[in-house]
Amino acid sequence: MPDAQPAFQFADLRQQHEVAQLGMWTFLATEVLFFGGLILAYAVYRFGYPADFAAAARHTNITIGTANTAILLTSSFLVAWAVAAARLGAARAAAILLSFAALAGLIFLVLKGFEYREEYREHLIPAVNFSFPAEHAKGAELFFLFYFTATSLHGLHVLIGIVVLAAIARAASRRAYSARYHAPITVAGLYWHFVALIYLPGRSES
Amino acid sequence: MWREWIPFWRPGASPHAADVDLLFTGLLLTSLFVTALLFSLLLAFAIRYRANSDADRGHRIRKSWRWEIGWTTATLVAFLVLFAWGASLFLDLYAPPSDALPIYIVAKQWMWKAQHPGGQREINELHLPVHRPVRLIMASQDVIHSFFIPALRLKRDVVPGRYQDMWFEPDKPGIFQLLCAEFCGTDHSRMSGRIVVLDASDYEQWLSRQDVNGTLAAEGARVFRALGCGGCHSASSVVRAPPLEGLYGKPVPLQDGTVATADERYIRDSILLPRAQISAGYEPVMPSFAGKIGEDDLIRLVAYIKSLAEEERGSAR
Amino acid sequence: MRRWYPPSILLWALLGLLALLALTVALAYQRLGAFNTPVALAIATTKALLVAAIFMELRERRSLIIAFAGAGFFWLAILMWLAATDFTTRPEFPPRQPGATISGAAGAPAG
Amino acid sequence: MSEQEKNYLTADYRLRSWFFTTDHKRVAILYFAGITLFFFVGGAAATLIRLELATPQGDLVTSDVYNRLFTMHGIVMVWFFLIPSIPTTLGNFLVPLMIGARDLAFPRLNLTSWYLFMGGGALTLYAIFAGGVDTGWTFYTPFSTFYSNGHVVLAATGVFVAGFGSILTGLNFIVTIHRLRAPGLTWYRLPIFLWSLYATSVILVLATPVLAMTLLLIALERIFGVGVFDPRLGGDPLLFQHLFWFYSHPAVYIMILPGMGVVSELVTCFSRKALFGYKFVAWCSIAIAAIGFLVWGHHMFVSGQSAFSALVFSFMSFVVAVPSAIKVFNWTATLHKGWIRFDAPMLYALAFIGLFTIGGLTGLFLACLAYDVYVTDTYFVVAHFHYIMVGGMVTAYFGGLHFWWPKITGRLYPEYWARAAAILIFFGFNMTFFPQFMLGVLGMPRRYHTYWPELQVWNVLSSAGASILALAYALPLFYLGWSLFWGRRAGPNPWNATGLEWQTPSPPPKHNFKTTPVVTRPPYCYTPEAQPQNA
Repeated sequence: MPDAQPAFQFADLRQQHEVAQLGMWTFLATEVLFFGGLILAYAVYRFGYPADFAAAARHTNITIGTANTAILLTSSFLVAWAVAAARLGAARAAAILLSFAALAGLIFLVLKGFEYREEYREHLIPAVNFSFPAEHAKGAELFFLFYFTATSLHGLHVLIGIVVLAAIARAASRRAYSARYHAPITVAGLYWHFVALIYLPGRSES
Repeated sequence: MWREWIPFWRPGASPHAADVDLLFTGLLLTSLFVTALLFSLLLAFAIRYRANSDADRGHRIRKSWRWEIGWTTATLVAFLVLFAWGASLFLDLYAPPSDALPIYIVAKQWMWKAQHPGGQREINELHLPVHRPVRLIMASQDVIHSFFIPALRLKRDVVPGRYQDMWFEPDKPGIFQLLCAEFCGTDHSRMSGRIVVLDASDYEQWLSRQDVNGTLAAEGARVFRALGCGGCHSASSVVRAPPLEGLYGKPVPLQDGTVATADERYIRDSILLPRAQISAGYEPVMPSFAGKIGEDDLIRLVAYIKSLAEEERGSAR
Repeated sequence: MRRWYPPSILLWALLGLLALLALTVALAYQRLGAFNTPVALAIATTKALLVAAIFMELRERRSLIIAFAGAGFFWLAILMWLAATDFTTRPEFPPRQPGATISGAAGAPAG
Repeated sequence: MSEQEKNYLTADYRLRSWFFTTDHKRVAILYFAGITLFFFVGGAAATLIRLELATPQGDLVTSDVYNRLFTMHGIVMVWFFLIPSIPTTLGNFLVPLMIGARDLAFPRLNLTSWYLFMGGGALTLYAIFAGGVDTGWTFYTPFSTFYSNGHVVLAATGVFVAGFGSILTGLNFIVTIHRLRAPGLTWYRLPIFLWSLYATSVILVLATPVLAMTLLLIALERIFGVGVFDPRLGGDPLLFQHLFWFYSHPAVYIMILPGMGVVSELVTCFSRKALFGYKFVAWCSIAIAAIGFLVWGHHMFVSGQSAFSALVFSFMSFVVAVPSAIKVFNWTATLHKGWIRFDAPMLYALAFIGLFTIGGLTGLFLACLAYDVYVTDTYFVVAHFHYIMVGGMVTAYFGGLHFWWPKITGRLYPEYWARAAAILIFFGFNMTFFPQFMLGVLGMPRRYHTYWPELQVWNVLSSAGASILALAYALPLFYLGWSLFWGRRAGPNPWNATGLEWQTPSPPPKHNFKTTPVVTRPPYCYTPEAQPQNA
């Protein structure tokens, strides 16, 4: 295996790795504020319509939600493990772990799909077929608006994560990474952990 | 008057306008002082220290922090004074006198509609008595507008879905411009009108000359009947609903233990979103009238419910 | 083949996270009234901190990275705080609903 | 031409070598082409606006067309000229050169930013030419979501896409400045230009995503008719304003901070003196970026936000003015006992200080609650922010462009033409925008198609100034273009300036430096003996 060379703008691999890490952390800060706009809007209306929001939240599926949280956490764990393995030079092991993590992401999306279907049947999708007891309709519609916007944006993040993890798993299985150079695994890992992390407070609310 | 010779000075028409003009003068003098100081320094340095002059460049300032702290403190103090001045004047706008004459304004693309308590209505005009505090209660039927009277140095956005207040006391008779200051669509720049400030006697005359279909409250009473509100809100009805007599201005204990004040906003919200604030001891049975009633009729209803309180107070006396 | 089974700290973190998740679910069926929201949010924050500190290896990072990780949340706090100065002090902000009494739900205003 | 002598411009002539380049210098040139195009599109709209306002009746175009014109002017100028201008052209070109690096940290990401920017720009231009948008650049709800008959969603998508370009640029700069500095280049040895670009990048990265989400919510509300901000459906239109200004006020600092950085370079170079109070100026950039996030509510003093909130935001707005004032004092003090030369870039720098001072001081009028109630949403505001953005930012941009023109192109621009243009821009600008302060104090609301006849004097003055300004802005296009082919060749350091970018040939070779430079001195070690060579 040829020894990895740093890209031309870097002095050495260490610098390249640090740059990649810092870049991903900066990107994650951006992501926090991207969801931040949504969080503020949600918080404002939750403050405005507490009873409606509580009534609406009871219509979300706790079982699937909990299962999905567990799946994302486990998958996040698998990626952390893969990073540890890659650091020891166990590229094949890392590839397997990353594949399982991506698979977990896929299961998450499928379950989410079931949850959406159930909500569609209960007429809970604003602008499509929303109907709710008049008493709480106004706030509940806002609740579901934010619920669907947030979860579908999160789903999009998961989807991107799956593609990235799969691509990196493939590269790892072809021995593209070594104990010296495995920055893509670490960086993709950071993204994936963030996708799991941002799901947590959302879940505790509903 | 000397002010007529200042090309950017528009005469004001209320005590508040005079205060704002004084504030403007303060801001202007501060700015002129800073600008003059800075520009003369720039000019002096540019000339004295141009590259081919042989001015003395020795003994430069080495330690800069004294200067830095000096001008930082000076600007901060000056700014705080300006902040406090502007803020105190601004807070006055939030304290209307209790005897202010209430007038209702409805904004829509692209006109201003005004309704006086006596039932007089006008469009793009507003007649007011001089030396009497006036309180405008404003609502918008579509987008955000902004009620702007340059001569009073006042404006306030009129936001759909709620009442916005503004109060002032014109102190000279005359005709003043009314403008819309928040972009509201095609004819934004033509959404203008006149504020006509009249002497007390002229104002009374003007009021009596108007074609009135009963007072605003009387019109409200008609709306009240047309919508069948009395079916529940009357002493004889089967359904038990809170009585509206004497309601306005009183504290209302709510079901959740909090207390609301029955002001225009509360009455409006209770008509549109009846289940939001339930009076203690009553069932939440009232249907919402959102979408079934326009801002004009709402204003009439609110005026009617207010009038019930005044009758009550009158009879108690 | 080198040893590549999971570092124990990762395993412990995962177990901790799943335990906290179970706690969240249990809490959802409890009626703690006004405390429900803060407790749930506290648990969620703990979980997030666990993920950040252990899975994302923040505890091993230099202060620069930690500052970057915190910056996003700090600015989010600014957004929430200054917007709250308006919404919590505006008299006419959307009808304050009397929460619990209508539906018996736990819905204390949190803002 | 031997391999060593090739520079970044001559390295490869094929078209694809431009459109697929990852060289930060070439990306800077691509951006330069893009923003110049948008500058003249936005400028054309401005010209029509001023033509229309020469008469009070509104007789040149209809109100609907007029509303579309100022919306297009605002959207194009704010998002496709002012925000990208200095960071993506001068910044892209200079950041690696100034820190002694071979490129930015993420060269491919840099090219991606440009494609996002141009893609967003294309969408927006399409929205404009397919019928336009009539909401104003602020997209206020519920007008934009339920009442506007323009292409709101399309334009918002364009801005959304371009926004991701800005985020990536900011990210690239932050990481590059942190990690790719040459040996010995500590933070306090960085040129102020880099400090201010760093502060700008922080805003780009942390504020732009909020705008993205806000535009997404607007699009949702408009497409699906749901009530995110619509009061009829339970929403609150003021929430939109909070979210919008959380981005759009800091965006003003995105526009002015890089300008302040450029001016710091120019003032020191042309007074042959170190910057007075370097650390204060450096930290003031950071302070402006940070405090700039706490003041957004001053756009909403009359909108119906709570009085308490207005007090907080007014107070913060006065506080954020302090670091700006400190900077102005420091630039002035830098002139003291210097050897001041008046080359074109310095003329721009002095104009910047003057115009920015006026813009900043009138900002105090607007931060002041009771007075803001009178002049907000009038031409006073229009004049104020044009003094900051055009008088400040655009002036600094032109100054920087002239200053680094020899480095970018390897040619000297014709000095006398450049000075004439600088002076003409200064007078044209003041004549255009000073009368607008008068209009504001007389109560003329902004975005007005028609106005009352008493105001015509000021409007005609302003329009006359605008025609001078338009001419003055077109001048550099000609003489700078001329210099590309017939200008004198520049040496590596025609201004005899300090700074690493001047230690490599002009134009720089593909990877900037033959050997990585080592820094041993603070910035701005100017000596009076070493005068510019092209004197």
